[in-house]
Amino acid sequence: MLLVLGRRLANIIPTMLAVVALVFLLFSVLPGSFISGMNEDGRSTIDPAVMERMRKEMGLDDPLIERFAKYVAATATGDLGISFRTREPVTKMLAGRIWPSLKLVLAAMTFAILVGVTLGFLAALKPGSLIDTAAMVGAISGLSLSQFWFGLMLMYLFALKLQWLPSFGYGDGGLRNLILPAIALGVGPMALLARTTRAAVLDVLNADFVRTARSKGMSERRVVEWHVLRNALVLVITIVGLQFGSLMGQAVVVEKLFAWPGVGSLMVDSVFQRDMPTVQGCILMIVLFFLVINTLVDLAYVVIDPRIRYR
Amino acid sequence: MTTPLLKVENLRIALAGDGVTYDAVENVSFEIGRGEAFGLVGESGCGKSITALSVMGLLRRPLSLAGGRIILDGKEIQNVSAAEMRRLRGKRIAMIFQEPMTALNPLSPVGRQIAEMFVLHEGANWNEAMDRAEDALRQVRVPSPERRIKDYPHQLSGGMRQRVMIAIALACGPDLLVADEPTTALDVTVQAEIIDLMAELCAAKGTAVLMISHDLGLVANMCQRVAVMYAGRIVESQVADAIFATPTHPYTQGLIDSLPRLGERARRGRQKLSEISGVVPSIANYPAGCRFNPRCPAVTDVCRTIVPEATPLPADGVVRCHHHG
Amino acid sequence: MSLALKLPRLRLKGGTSLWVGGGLVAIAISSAILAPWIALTDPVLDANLMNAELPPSWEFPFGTDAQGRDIYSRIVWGARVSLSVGIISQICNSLIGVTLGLTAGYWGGWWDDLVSGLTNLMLAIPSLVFALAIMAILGPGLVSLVIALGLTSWSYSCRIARAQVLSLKSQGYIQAARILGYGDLRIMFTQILPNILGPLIVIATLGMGGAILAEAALSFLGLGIRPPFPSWGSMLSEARDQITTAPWLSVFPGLAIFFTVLGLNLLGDGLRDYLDPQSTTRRG
Amino acid sequence: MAEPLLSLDDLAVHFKVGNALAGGIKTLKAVDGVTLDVKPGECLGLVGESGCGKSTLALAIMGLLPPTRGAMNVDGQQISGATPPDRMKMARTVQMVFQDPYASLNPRQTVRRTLADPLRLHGITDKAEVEARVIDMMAKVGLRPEQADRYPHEFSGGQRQRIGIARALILKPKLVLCDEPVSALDVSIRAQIINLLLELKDEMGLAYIMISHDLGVVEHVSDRVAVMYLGRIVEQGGWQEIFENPRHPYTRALIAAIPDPFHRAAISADAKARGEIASALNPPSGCHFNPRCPLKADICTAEYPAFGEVSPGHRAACHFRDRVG
Repeated sequence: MLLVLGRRLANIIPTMLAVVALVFLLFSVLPGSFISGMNEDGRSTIDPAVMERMRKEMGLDDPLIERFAKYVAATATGDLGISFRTREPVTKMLAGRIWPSLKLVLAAMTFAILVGVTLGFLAALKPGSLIDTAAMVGAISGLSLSQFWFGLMLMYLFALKLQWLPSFGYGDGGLRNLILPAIALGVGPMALLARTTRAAVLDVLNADFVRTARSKGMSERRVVEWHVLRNALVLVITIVGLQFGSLMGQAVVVEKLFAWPGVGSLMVDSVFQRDMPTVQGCILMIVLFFLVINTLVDLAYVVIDPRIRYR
Repeated sequence: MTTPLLKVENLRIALAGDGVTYDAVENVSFEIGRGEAFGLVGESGCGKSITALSVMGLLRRPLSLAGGRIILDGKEIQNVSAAEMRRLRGKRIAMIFQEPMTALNPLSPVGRQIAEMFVLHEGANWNEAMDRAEDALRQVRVPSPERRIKDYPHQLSGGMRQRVMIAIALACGPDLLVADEPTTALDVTVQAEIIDLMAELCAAKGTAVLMISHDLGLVANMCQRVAVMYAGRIVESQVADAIFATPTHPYTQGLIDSLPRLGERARRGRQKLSEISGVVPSIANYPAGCRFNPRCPAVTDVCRTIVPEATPLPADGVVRCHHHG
Repeated sequence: MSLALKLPRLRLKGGTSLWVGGGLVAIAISSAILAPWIALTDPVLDANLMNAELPPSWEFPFGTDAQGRDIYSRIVWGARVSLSVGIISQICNSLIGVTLGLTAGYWGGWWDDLVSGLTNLMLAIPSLVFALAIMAILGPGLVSLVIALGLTSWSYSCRIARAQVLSLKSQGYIQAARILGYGDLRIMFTQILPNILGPLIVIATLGMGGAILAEAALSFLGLGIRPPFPSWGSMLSEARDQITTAPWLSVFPGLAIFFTVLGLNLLGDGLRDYLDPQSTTRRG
Repeated sequence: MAEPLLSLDDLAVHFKVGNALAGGIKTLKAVDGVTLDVKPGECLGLVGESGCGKSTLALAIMGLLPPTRGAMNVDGQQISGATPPDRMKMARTVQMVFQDPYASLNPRQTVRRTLADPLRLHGITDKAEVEARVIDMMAKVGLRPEQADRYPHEFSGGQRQRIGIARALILKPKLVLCDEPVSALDVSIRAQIINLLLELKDEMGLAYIMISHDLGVVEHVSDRVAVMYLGRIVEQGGWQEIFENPRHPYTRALIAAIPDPFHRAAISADAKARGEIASALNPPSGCHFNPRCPLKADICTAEYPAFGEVSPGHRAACHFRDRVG
């Protein structure tokens, strides 16, 4: 079992290295253009002295390979450079924001799994019924929602009109502030999980071994318990892993909407203030989030499906 | 004649298309005595598998039992309550299927899938059930069963998996084993072993067999009586040897003459195989009258309009053809 | 970009999802094209502070914004931006994804490893985050938005195309073509591509919905088209501050996005059922 | 002695299986040293069960799989490493008929285009000539001209196989490799396709390699027969020799495994093989068949038997080839 764990964690490193290289390419090779041409109509909004300091700081004049090696070495040891705006180390700025972002993403995913998978199961067990049609219409609508608009509507209804919940902000980090952003963020993945679970359960229900189980004289309830449940779960887990990627992306917008002090909102602010080191730091942090959570989901998959363990 | 173990009378199975329903199987009747092996032969789509599923009460949408009676040991079971049917399945009548690759739950050890039978039908606890599962594996001659019960299906070969299926089916000593093309997906040498194993175990336990296959030779070799199905109807049913010695229905004759048989070429030199012209009709466009008429060499007008009656043959045989024999 | 590889099929009766989806998309596209004729006022110039923040009425069906501009007209004009960004970026995604996926699946070897590595890399970075990064470099604006969206979510069509090619490669008619002397390119474009168009069209349609959502999100963050030109996302961004005083400012652009994307998703589902009705049974 | 059309010399196709981390890299010897010839106009039957490598051998002969070892010579031309012009010449010499009629035709292409494209590709551009050859070839395989503009889904399995055969013959090859051409078809139409293949063979002077697991079909069509087990040829000879006087226990087991309703048991039942087919990943030591062989002795596990001659043209790889029978 540990071998599998080791192997899965090991392949985070090459992907992370590739991402660092890509980010380096994007931000350290190309910025020559962006530092000079600050906005569309060609006027440079930063005075030359500041620009010179930025060039020196980013070491734009050293040879490429050397800069890349220095960059990778620094990133590996957690030094993500200095923020242009606040002059603080990016790592320190990020540190405080990791937990709020993680909390939001995990809350959203929990909501998505609990509601989505249950809806999917109920819909599959009674195909064509009212619950099935309602769940699926709800699901495709959930998929078509823009998460930030849905958040805005939730904020308007529950926070401003009914005043049950705070309209934005992290507050004391309690649950009350977490509910609206988590639901807004989780509605997309919830819809997708409902549809995928329904398809997975239907596929399993039509599988040959379920027919064998029925031929053994089992009640339909026991067929689902002993044979359908686990097989459907395996199919759903693969989608949960994949879903995390897009969830991270959506979190950026939802955090900005709810003024949530997470990595996402920091990234948006840094983009506006041309604070490139911080933007790079945020990207690497979000990707690390994604890879770690994805690997954990992968491991759950290996635990449940013996076919993987033996390969 | 003692009451037969299983008696199927004018069975009719309907297939619900969109807006119209078709008769996938029409007035099929046969009997299987206690401990007897009965073969149901036919090409793909002739309705043999769904006949087997209807005996087990496993027909699901869009298929449904539209008529006829299924009598097990003198008692009608075609519309008993679901709970009562469940008590019969696995205990009195059991079934094995064609695809060994997909017929077992990939996420559960094979031993446990056998043990389920003892827990379900004999109220055994899991430890006791697992021990009996090990014995069941030994009975179907799976090597080192104490290790194999922990294996998952993907670790076993096709032949091994089919042995597990047989162990599951015969676990609670059923009176009837329904085998739906059990060896079609297996290689010739493995097929021979599985057929011999099935015949031996069923003979030893006095279990009757309803053997479904498209291989006339295989069925004739293993079963006492054989029925030939074409396009949802039984066209001929006789004692096994008679089917090959004196095939009566033109379709049966055509089938036997069209298949190249070992030793034939050495005896009479290479003859052009006698062909059955045309194609197998699909359920949506079954011809009127005798459904074999478009392909039958002895077709006349009556065949195209009137469904032939069942005329008896020696030794309880039957044939449905206007110009039989 | 909430989009999965294997979207399940809806059991709506017959082609309902095809017709409803097609209808919604038709409405959205026609309103974009006919904007000059069906809009009541000019989206930018007719700013008249006299009727600022008026609720929906006969004169202004969707009400007016803080500068007194008619929301309905801005939505109709905004459709042009959102739809064009969605369609163009999805076409880029599909072209890149299909060419990479097709060649990687067919030739295999080191090229397949390279493309697969690149795809996994792209999937590791959430596409909205990647788009944000590109926007940070190129600066806000419509062109950089299309480039950002067009380059970041091709991995889905690539994976679908590659999986389709791998499953078709062992089919008899592909091997027969090679034995008959067909060249690789001829096989890819005359034998393989026509047979995988179905799933690719479905993915492209669903991808368009995703691209419109992404454009709305980026515009909402203020990175989209420069004000005062309207796009649904930027309208929502402006409407956010008046959420309490003029809630209708945020409702209608949001609904426009929702129904367009819903239309595309339904159309995608309907197309899958139409193009490959017995997909499971025939392959089952 | 006519120059052989196809000659294989110690041909081998090995695959790397598994990855460096999980359990290391093993080599799967799918085809492991096959030497055989096919003379013009001759039909060589290739028999073996799943996993014996006959399909891999077929792909290697067609140039779709690069061989790991050994030489392949078609009509005096080396195959492996063939450049594009060679591949075009190869296309006019060797062609293939596939097993699954539902997967062997491009669903988006009409019959006319499926047959005409190869002609145009090979330089026949004159419209009238292309049309004439398409219609003529369709007639040869029993299809009517008006069916030329139909798509594959409008045809039955048997008709699709006819289209596959027409496509294989459109370039007038000398050798056609048939990979299980009838095993996926309905039983009652197999004879139509077997007769068609034999007629075309005589009419166009073709050589066939007939791959099949159905010994009845192989005996009917073959002039010479080769039996494969775990990537190697274990017995080879004239059809009468192989079926009447088989000298390798595996060949005998194959024949004994066939259900024999006519009780013409040339081979006694005890010649049946036991146990499971070994895996090509780690074949048993010595003779690969020893774990399943009824005649197994110490020498069988020690040393792989020579492919010795039993009589002119009849060879068997078994230490007891002379004593058997």
